[in-house]
Amino acid sequence: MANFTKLSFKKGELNQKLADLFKGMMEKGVVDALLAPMIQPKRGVMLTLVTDPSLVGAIDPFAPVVPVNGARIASSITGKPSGRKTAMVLRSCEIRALVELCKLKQAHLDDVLLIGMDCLGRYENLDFIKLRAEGQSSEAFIEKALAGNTESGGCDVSGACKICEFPVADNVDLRLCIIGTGSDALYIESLTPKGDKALETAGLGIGEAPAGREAAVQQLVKKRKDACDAAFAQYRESTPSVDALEDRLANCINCYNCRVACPVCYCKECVFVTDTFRHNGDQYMGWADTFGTLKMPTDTIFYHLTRMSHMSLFCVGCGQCTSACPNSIDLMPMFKAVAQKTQARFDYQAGRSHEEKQPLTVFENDELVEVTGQIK
Amino acid sequence: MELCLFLGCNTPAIRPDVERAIRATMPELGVDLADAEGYVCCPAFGSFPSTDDDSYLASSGWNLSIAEAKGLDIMVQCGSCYSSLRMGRDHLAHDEEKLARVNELIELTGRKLECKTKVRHISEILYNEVGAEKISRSIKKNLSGLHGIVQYPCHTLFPSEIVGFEESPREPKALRILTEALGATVDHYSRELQCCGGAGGFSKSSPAEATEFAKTKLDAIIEETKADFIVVSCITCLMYLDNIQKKLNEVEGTDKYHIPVFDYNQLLALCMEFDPRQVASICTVPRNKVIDKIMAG
Amino acid sequence: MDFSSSDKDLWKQIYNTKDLLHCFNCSTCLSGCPASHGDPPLLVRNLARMVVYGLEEDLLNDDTPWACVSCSRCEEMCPMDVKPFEMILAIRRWQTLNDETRVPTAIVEIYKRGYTQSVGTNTELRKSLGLPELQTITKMPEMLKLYQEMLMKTPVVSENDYMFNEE
Amino acid sequence: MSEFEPKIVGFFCNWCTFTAADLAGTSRLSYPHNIKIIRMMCSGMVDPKYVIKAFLNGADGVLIGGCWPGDCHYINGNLKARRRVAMLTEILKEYGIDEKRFWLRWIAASEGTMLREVVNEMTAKLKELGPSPLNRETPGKKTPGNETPEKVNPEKVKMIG
Amino acid sequence: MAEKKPTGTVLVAGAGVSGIKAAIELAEIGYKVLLTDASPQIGGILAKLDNQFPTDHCGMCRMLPLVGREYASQYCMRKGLYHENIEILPFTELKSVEGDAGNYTIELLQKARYIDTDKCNGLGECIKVCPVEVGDEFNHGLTKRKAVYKPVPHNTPQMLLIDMAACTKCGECVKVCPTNVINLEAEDELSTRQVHAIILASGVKLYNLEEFEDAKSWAVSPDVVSSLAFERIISGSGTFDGTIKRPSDGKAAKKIAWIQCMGSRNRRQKRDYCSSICCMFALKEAVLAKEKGGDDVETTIFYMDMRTFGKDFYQYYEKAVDEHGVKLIRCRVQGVMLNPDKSLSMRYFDSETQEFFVVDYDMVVLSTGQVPYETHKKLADLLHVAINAQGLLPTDPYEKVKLIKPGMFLCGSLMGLTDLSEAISSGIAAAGQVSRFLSGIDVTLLEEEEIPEPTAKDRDEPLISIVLCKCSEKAKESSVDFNALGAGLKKLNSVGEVNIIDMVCSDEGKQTVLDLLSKSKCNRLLIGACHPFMYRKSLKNLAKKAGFSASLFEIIDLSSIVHKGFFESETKDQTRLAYNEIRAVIENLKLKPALHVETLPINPAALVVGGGIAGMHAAFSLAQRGVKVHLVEKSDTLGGYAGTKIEHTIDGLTPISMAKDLTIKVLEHKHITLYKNCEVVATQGSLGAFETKIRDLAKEENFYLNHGAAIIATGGHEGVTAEYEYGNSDQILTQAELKDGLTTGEIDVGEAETIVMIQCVGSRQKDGREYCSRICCIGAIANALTIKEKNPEARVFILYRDVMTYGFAEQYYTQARLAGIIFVSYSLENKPKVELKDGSPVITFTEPVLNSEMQLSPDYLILSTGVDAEASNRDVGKAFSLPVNGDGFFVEADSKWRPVEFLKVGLYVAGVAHSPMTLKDAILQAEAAAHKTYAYLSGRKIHTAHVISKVHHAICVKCQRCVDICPYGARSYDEVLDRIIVDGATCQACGMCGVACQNNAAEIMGFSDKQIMAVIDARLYRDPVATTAQ
Repeated sequence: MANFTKLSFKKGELNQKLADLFKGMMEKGVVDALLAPMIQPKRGVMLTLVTDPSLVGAIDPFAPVVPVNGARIASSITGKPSGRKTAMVLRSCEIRALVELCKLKQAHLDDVLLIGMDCLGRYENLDFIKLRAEGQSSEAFIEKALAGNTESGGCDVSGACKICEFPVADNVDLRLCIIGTGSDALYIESLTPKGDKALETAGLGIGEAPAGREAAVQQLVKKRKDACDAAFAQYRESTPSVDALEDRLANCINCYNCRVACPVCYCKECVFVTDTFRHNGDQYMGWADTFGTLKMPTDTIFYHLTRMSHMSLFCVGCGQCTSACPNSIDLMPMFKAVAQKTQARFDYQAGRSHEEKQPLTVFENDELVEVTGQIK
Repeated sequence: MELCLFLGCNTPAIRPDVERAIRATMPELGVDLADAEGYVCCPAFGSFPSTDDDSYLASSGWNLSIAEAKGLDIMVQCGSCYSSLRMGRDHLAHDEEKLARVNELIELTGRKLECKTKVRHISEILYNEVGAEKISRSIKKNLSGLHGIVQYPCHTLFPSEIVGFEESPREPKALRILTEALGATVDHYSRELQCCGGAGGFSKSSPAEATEFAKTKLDAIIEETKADFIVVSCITCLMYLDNIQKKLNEVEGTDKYHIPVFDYNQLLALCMEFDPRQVASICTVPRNKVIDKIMAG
Repeated sequence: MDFSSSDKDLWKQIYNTKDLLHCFNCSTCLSGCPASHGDPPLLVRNLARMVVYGLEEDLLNDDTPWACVSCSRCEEMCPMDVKPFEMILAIRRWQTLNDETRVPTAIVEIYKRGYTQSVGTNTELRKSLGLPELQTITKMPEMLKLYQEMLMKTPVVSENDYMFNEE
Repeated sequence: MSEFEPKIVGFFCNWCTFTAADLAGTSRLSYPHNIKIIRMMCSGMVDPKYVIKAFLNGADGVLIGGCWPGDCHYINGNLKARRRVAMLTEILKEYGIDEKRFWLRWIAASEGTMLREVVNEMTAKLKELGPSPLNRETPGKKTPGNETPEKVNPEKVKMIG
Repeated sequence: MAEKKPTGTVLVAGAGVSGIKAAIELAEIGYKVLLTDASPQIGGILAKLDNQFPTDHCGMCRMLPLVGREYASQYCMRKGLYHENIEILPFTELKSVEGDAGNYTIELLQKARYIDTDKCNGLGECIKVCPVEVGDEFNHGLTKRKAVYKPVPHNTPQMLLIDMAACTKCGECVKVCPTNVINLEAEDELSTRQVHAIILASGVKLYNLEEFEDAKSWAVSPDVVSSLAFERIISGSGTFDGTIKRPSDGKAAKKIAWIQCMGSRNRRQKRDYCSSICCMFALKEAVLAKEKGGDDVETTIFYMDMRTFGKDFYQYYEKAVDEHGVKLIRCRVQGVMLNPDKSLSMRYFDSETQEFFVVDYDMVVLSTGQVPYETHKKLADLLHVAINAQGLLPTDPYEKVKLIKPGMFLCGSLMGLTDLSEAISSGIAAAGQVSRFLSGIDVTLLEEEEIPEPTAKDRDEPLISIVLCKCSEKAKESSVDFNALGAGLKKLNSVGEVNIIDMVCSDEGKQTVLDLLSKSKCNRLLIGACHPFMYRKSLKNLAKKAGFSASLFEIIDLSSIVHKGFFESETKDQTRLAYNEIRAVIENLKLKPALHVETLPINPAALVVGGGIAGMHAAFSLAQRGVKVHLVEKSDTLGGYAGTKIEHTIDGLTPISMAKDLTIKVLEHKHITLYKNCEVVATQGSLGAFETKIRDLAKEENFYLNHGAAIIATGGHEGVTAEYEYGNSDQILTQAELKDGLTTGEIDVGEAETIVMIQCVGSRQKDGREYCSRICCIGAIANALTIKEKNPEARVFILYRDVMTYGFAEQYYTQARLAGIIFVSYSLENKPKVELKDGSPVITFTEPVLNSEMQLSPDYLILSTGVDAEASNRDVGKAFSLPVNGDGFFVEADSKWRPVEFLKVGLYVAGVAHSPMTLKDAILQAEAAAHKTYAYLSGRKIHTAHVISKVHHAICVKCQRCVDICPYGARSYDEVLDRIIVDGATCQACGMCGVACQNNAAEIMGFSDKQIMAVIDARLYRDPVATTAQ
């Protein structure tokens, strides 16, 4: 059943409206703190944790940029819960990652009012700053993007966003809807009792769903899906083999930025930077012996394949890995493609639900018989 | 040794050539035979044994006492006579009351029964008393080159503790060994231990089934063996297996069933060169092939 | 069928022996029984059960006991030593005792000539085979008399003497 | 010119397949030397890293041998292994490492014969497939690590007994 | 000085599973064990079985000790048993026993093998040349063997011997023997030994087709085999490589029939008992036949009663029938007839259709049972005791494993007819009885050789000392050039020295090594020798003495390089193969961390939950051995169900008075503290250091108990039902109510005409108790007999599904029939119907023999409602975090091999808490559980293993995947410390955590990624033989 609150705004006042909304929420004690993308004094937009209601003015959630996947931030705030009620405004990719982190006990949502926002994509960090400098506002982007065009000034949203089937976030208490709501209104949808209570305390009434929304969302999702299939087809075209994989990773320098940026690579310290991978001279020589040559630094492909075996089941395809690579290796398609396969094998989908158990933590006596193909 | 020959009814009445064979061969092997004058029905299981103890045991007693009077054990060829007498004796030997009662009943004959007399089957005598080896020594002709199969009389097997004399009632071998002693090759076949189907009420109450029963046996013999003949040591088996083949051929409309059937003593007699016309003359399935072969050999 | 109507002590009349009670219906007796091929089949196990239950009616009207070939195979095979053949004879006796039509004609013949068929009368044939004259009881009238006199003292014959006396 | 001899790395559970290998050995069921056995305490102990490494080091095939379901010395390690193998296969496939090169098999301690069959079967299959794309050996090249130790004069080595 | 007390020495006669288990248990607590077996090998029947239900596979290794496991064999039990405290004497017979309790002089006759197995390399050159061929008894004559042969073809090391009966003394073997260890003139050796206690475990004879008359009607074809022979046919190591072919012509067998009760339940053949094991055996084989032979294999079992009485048996039975489609026919068949096409024809009668069927099978398997008595008579004479009325050895009425003669015990099938799990429990129980007995006399335990761990040098650069034993050089196949090998290895980085010597295993050899190493500069040691598992521990101690840390030491099996088929290559260049093998080990050794065994702090007190007979027995058994016991009982009386409700049992036991005596013993014992009206709330800790929160229900307050281990013996009670109008008429009672009524006289059956009993009420069905309660059939019979005593005229009907009078209880079934009690079977699909006609029950059912509807209007209707688990089990389970199954009984570690243990070390189960069982079995389990407990609380040092998992807290993110994945619950997250904790005793180093943890914060010490990856490297250094085809 629909459970929407309409928030109309005049052109240029969207952020203001949202600021008022959260100010109110904090003052009415719905939450003690707010985590949301905020415009930074100098440049750019970053997730910011606000505990003083008077300082929520800089909020700009729809800014098309995600410098860091918010799941990591949410995890650092709630990993050891503070006990303070916090509202968090995040995007689908961040929330899906967050769901996985919860299963891995790296985050706890008990004190969190989780607010998802419709996402039309993000620009790479530097592109975004450039566009901002050129004066592009979030509202302008929304309008453009809803019209189906994200390209501007030679920049476009990241490849990951183009093929993301989840413009709308699930597993949230509240949703900030801008897709199919008309250009002058934002809708807040409540999906949980927690959400209902929040709206109620915030003194917001309850109304019907915006007429065009469902259709609009579906249409967008379809578009993204098609794009995704196309991209994969094209990608698999290009990377069918070990050789192609090696080409792709040829420039990897083992900086591990990709795993640092990855929201579901939750290890404190990657195994590849532990002693396990600190080798002796004679070992290097041994490897060189084996094939006669040895590319340095070693363990690049080893690292990426291992990382896949670790996180492909949790991968939410946010594309931060690609963004993070200093040598512009487009890792996202690799991982997302594999993730699609591995997750499908267990009929699992990262971030779909808190209830789904992570595939490698459970097992059945008489499953996957095809693996060995043996009957006693 | 001397034994009292109990002939029963079928042998003297229908297959006297078997009686002839017995009377001819046994003395040759050192077994002299005395007759049981005035003996009566064994009695057949379908008669007194099925009505009451008194009449059953009295009849057994009647017969036993004849031999006992002569101080001889009884030798029987007919399977059911053997088993009826032997069981009757068994009852009397183990139940003094019954024995006393029987003595009351047979008193009028002036005979008295102490159950000293034993009841023995002819093949047991041949097997244990005479022995295969003596038999092969005493024959002039032999069955070499001939294949046979043996038909064990159920009455000499079960229940082993009363009528049995084989080491294992489930794997009898006396008749086989005796037949091999005559130089024949005895073939094994799957239905060897299956009943001939001839006995008792069965063949009367369900003739069709009884015939079928014999058929499976004969088919197995034909299919699995090179049998030139069937050896039996029970008159019922002899008559039934011999007669049924003709009947089967009629029913089936074939002539595939023509394996001659001999009582063991008939073969023995032939090997001792007694006149076939005397010792092996009565039969439905012609025996000449086998007989000629023996005579020639 | 209601057991209250059945006679719980019937087995004592018919086959009063602990052997019968040993039976646990394992069916061993059935599988090798020649007469079980008959129509109707002789089902020893079922008979034993009927005796134990005391199903008088059914037992009395059952012909199958008379189909037994008396091979005693069941006796040999029975793992519980129930002595099924003995039981069959016992049932036959109980039937004859309670139903004169069950009296086997064979015993009349035996009464009359000592055997179920005429023995030793085929003198010619026997001669041709070189066989001696056979001293059968048929040929010894006074002996036969004694035999008959003896049989008259036994229950079934005396009970049904009319079958034997009329000429 | 010798025929291609695939290299198979076998990660064998100590309680079943490793014993079966012994058994096959002692029962003189010789099998191809292609298999390079590495003893694991349990098939569930085989980390994806190991498999990946084996392939990267030029193994043409990897065989994991575990206990039959319900039979694991460690209750259910084999079942966990099975899931992991399923996952890893998907990854390897994506990168042109044919799933026919990566086997998990249940082989009980008493099934030395079966082990031999499996190894033979796998060897044959790999010969069909040819060398793994990651097996970059240049034939004939001498490898310092590995030439047969040349005959030496006993004096050079301390000898006792 | 006072003379040293003798070391407690125990003879275990019989090395089947129960014997082996008893031996291991005693050896583990430090007694010396002589383990003899009359046959040339150990393992008993089990050596022949690759598969046991319910897992359908082996799992034999699960009976090995769990703590300090490196020192017990780490190897498959099929390869043999290696324990320093166990002296194994196969092919040895017990000839005489003299002396009295605690001091026996025994004579052992060791039969000549004609081969010195210590020196024999087991490769069987002799076998190749031996001209004599005879049937191989191991494969039941399905295969042939030579006069010189391997008793168990798949054992390593091989223990060859010569069958003198068959040997022609041609001497060929002597000529070819490379180690010349064959002496055809060898003679049996008679030796005299002193032992303090004796356990008899020689098992019973098995029914065989050759010997027994009633089998002869089946012996018509080689395709009729015994169930044990069938095991060999389907065995992977067996006759046809595990595929099912019929012996006569090797054709695939597609239709197979099993015949139950061969040689059992046969009064005529004087065997009026049930062999207990055959039904499950047949079910298992039928299932296996389908699994191995494919779905088109048809399996049929001809049976009388499907006696699936054990724990989880019934589920297995359901699975076999429902999932695998095993066909069951209730009919005993006289014999089988051979058809011309070799198929086997069987004729059976089908009661439902009242028709005969003739079916042809490819194979017929005779479920041949056990044949007691003969063995028992012989033993009884040997021990100077008289066999009891049942023809068995005279034992204590309540304690099956305790002979009436002090210091003598028995276990396994000798007790009666046992299945695997009972054999194992009895083995443990017997060991327990022995240790109880020995603790009362003046003997000591073997001193654990304590060699101080030298200070670890793993921080130094690894420098490896290599010692190679060149004895294998002598082997004919050997082409290893040790000089070359040594030189090659010497060149390797971090190899300090290479020494080549002869016969390391010999004492001189060891001394030489010791001298060498004491001088060595190296910090790691690699020894190359043969069959290392045989003397791993002695070499380890040697290394320690020489100052090498035990964990920085490796042994490599050189013989395998020389001998094993799978190392063979075209080049036959063993030197290179050896070099590569050793190099791989070196790579591993280089990276090995120095590990240390921890000595666990052990609180020598036990907690026993439940004051029933099992609980009290366990408590007393422990207290007797000086262990402090806390006995917690939730009611205010001791005795439990049996001890308060059952006056007497059919086999003459009197539980109530027995419980009274036991209660007094328990109350009086200074080591036992009793807590009535108390129940367990929660517990934490691990082996040696548990702390359990107890709730005093009376005082309504909590307190804590500290203990080193715990035994769960919470028992059970009679089941309840609403079926069959129960509760709606005072003529409808449960068996227990009837038993009470009969004893108190409240129920008078004097006038009763008809009494009907219904078995399996609410039992053995999916939506009810999915198990057999084991005691109801015997209980019903007992009651029925009492009724018959009081009123012989009464007609008693027992409506049953399968009469579960297994083992010698069969005699009660027979006895009942003799008393005129009438048994009528019904099927689950067609249960009897009960309705009330003016208050009285009327029962309608189908009589299966005559296949007709029958009706009874009894004076009493008695329901056998089975045994229910205590409801509190679930809470107790939660408190100890122990698994409880769907029926509310506790789930043991392994139904066959670890029947009284839980996966978590230090916790044990006994009695009905485990599953419904008879009083004797409950006491047996209690004894076993007590012993497992004692083994840890006896005061000897308990070390953790070297190889266990560790946590690198610095990089651990506490995602707790390791906690979830650990099969033993050895890992937990401590919120206070905010850390992952590892219970060193419980951890079995299976490595699950290591894999689950993605950055190796969880790691198996000694099995680190670094090591394994180094080995992978070594393994894949290019092998010149393998070159890519052009």
